[in-house]
Amino acid sequence: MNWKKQDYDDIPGTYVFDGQRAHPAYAINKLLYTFNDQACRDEFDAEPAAYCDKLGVTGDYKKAVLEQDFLGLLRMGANIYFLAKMCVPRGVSVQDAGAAFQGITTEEFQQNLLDKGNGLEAILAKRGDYWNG
Amino acid sequence: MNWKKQDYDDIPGTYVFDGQRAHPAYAINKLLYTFNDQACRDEFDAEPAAYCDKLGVTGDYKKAVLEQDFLGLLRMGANIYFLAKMCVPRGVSVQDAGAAFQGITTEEFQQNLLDKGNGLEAILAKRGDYWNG
Amino acid sequence: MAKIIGGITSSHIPAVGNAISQGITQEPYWKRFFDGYGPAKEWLAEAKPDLVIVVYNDHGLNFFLDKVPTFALGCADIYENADEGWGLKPVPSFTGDVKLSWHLAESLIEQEFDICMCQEMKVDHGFVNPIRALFGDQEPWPVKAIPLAVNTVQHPVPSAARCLKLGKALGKALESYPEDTRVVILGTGGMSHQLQGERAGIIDVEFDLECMDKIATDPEWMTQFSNADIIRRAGSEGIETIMWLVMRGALKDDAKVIHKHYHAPISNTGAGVLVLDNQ
Amino acid sequence: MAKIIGGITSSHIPAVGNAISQGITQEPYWKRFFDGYGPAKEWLAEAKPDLVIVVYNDHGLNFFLDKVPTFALGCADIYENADEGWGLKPVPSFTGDVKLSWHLAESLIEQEFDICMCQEMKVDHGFVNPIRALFGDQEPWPVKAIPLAVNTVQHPVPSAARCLKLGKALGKALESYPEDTRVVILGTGGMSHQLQGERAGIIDVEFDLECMDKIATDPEWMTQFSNADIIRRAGSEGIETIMWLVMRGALKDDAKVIHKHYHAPISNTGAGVLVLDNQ
Ligand SMILES: [Fe+3]
Ligand SMILES: [Fe+3]
Repeated sequence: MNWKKQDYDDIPGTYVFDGQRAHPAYAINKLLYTFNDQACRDEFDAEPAAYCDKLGVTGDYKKAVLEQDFLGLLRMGANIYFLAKMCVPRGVSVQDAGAAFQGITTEEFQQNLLDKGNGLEAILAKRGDYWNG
Repeated sequence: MNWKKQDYDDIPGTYVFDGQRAHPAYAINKLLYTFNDQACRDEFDAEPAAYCDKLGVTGDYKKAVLEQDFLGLLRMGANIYFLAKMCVPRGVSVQDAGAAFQGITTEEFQQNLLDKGNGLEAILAKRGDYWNG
Repeated sequence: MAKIIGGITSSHIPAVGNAISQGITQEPYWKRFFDGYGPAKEWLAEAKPDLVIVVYNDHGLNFFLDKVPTFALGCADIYENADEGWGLKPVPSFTGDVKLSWHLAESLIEQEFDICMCQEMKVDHGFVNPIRALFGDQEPWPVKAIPLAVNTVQHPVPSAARCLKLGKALGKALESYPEDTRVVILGTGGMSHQLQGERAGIIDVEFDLECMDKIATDPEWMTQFSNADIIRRAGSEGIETIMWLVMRGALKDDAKVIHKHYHAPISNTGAGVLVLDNQ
Repeated sequence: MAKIIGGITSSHIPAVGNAISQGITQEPYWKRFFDGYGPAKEWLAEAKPDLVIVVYNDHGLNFFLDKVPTFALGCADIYENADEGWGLKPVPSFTGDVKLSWHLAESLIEQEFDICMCQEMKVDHGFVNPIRALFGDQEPWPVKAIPLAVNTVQHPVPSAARCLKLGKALGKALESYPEDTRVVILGTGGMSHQLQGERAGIIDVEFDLECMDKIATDPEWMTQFSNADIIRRAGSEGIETIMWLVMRGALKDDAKVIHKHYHAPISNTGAGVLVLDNQ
């Protein structure tokens, strides 16, 4: 059978981390979770492929880990919070990953964020009871 | 402040495993929980005192572990299910522990249990709709 | 559509598994206890469930005191039994049904049951022994299985009333599952017993029988009792019987009583087998 | 008697902790964000809480996917911060209050909230950063703290309505605690943001401000939304804002709004500081 339809499936560009996404990605997320521990990070760094084998990370997941294909990992169900434990120490921020998802540069991604704050103080002034510092 | 009174406090001879009991006994129960793992059992067997130190089991708890004073451990908050992981492999059953709690022999404890079944089939026959084999 | 074809209760004490392993189920001490499973086995052979949901408590295999969930649902492909500290050889692993598990998780959380979702979960004697007693040792097991663990170890534990409500929510969750799956719910543990303290060894046959009768036909009766009330009558470990209410709540009010068997003592407990047909 | 003297909301993003560690809170990018905490700090200095209950979500430090509790309550003497994988130096540990924790566990389970009880619990940036922003880095910390973790990571996550109800139950639980303790509840996380997918980077200022206004004065308004509705407007990680409702539910309906501050963007999010006086 298919996984059941969800009321969030039609939200564009959004992959809600539910059972359907988490299930096939359990092993990769478990590998990423071990990175909380310095000893595990060291063991991975020494022999990445062997570490994948030990943690049961195989096939496309293993390939993406070895290639540091963070975007591929996200698409295959790596949770963004677990993935951050691998990509942030390697100089790839969550903003870099978000930009890559859209095929834009990180600078463009950051500028888009900054644009969200345009006119903010005017909006708050209109609402009236916000502290504006 | 004191721990709050509970509605089960006045049940005689009964130590409900609540926060008040579990809290001071966290380390001993954690040590006992590790016995699910053969490697931990081996490590404990090789050097019990060092294992207690490693798991943060100190004072009266450590003394009781080293003396295999299972009754003392129960009184100090070891949970019966966790304690079974230490005492059962050492030939001390849960019934032995129950008997010791009452200061009777295991045979007496077992006979008391058997007595609970006296007249059972008559009781069931009176109720009527039980299968009696 | 998933269909709850029935519910069964069973003891889950370690000694049951040991007796099966040692092949002594027909020895005098055990015979009457195991014979009581006969009609349950016959009913299962006829009813042919695809899957059992096992309502049980973990006794310190999968859960330690660092994280004690009130209700925990397995959401894995496979559930492994494992060494509980006594060096026993684990039984073969159990096959789950992840899509059904996640459906249940979604429905239960929507119905405001704050479950813990477990994508990896070892199952202990509380889960394994009822299946062994009802199906015999087989490899592979003849049914799929999903664990639903209830905290009955670290107080505060949920009330009888909450367990019955969980059962009702579980029933609704199953009813809304689109796949054809024949489900039996196992309510395990109990009945009256106490392992610790000067009161260790109590069994209350009258209370057990009252509970069996009422759980079969009038489960709301059980919700009049606080956990302290139940512990007072049935012992500190007798509180496990509240898990039967999860099974019962998932069934129709008028589910048909197919079989009732009670035996005491077995090991330290009173033991009841109820078979309720929900078809 | 325990007294809930107020509630505060705060972002908990990692970048906030980094900015504090690097001493750049008065640099142009950060100044307006951190200045928004000024009146909250003043209120805290006056209100002098003994303890904060921090409602937050774990991001993969204490909980992995093997056990995802919907609601998890700390029941420990000490809560340690720890390396989340980035090699950062943990902040000093936090002192809990186990008797209050167990009282809350008992009361919440009696009120039919199926919490997970955690006698050992590491606390991540979601817990730590609101305390750092509100109290500044101190050793020892000037208040005791109890973590209350809400699952907002592994769907299904609890609804806004369930979070508000948990807050109400938490309020009742605190009211019935006999010791004199002055408690502030911190609702953390949010506001609108999305870290993953082609829609990463969204912020919805209008929705955030509507949420702030309504959570302050009419929190039931938020319960009209399904989680899908909230994700649609506020992003997949914006769902964190439901945790504010736990704080709000614990307070009186007419708690007084002392301070409202909103800033966007900061890192990837909209960030709101609400101070509600419950006295
Ligand atoms: Fe049991
Ligand atoms: Fe967060």
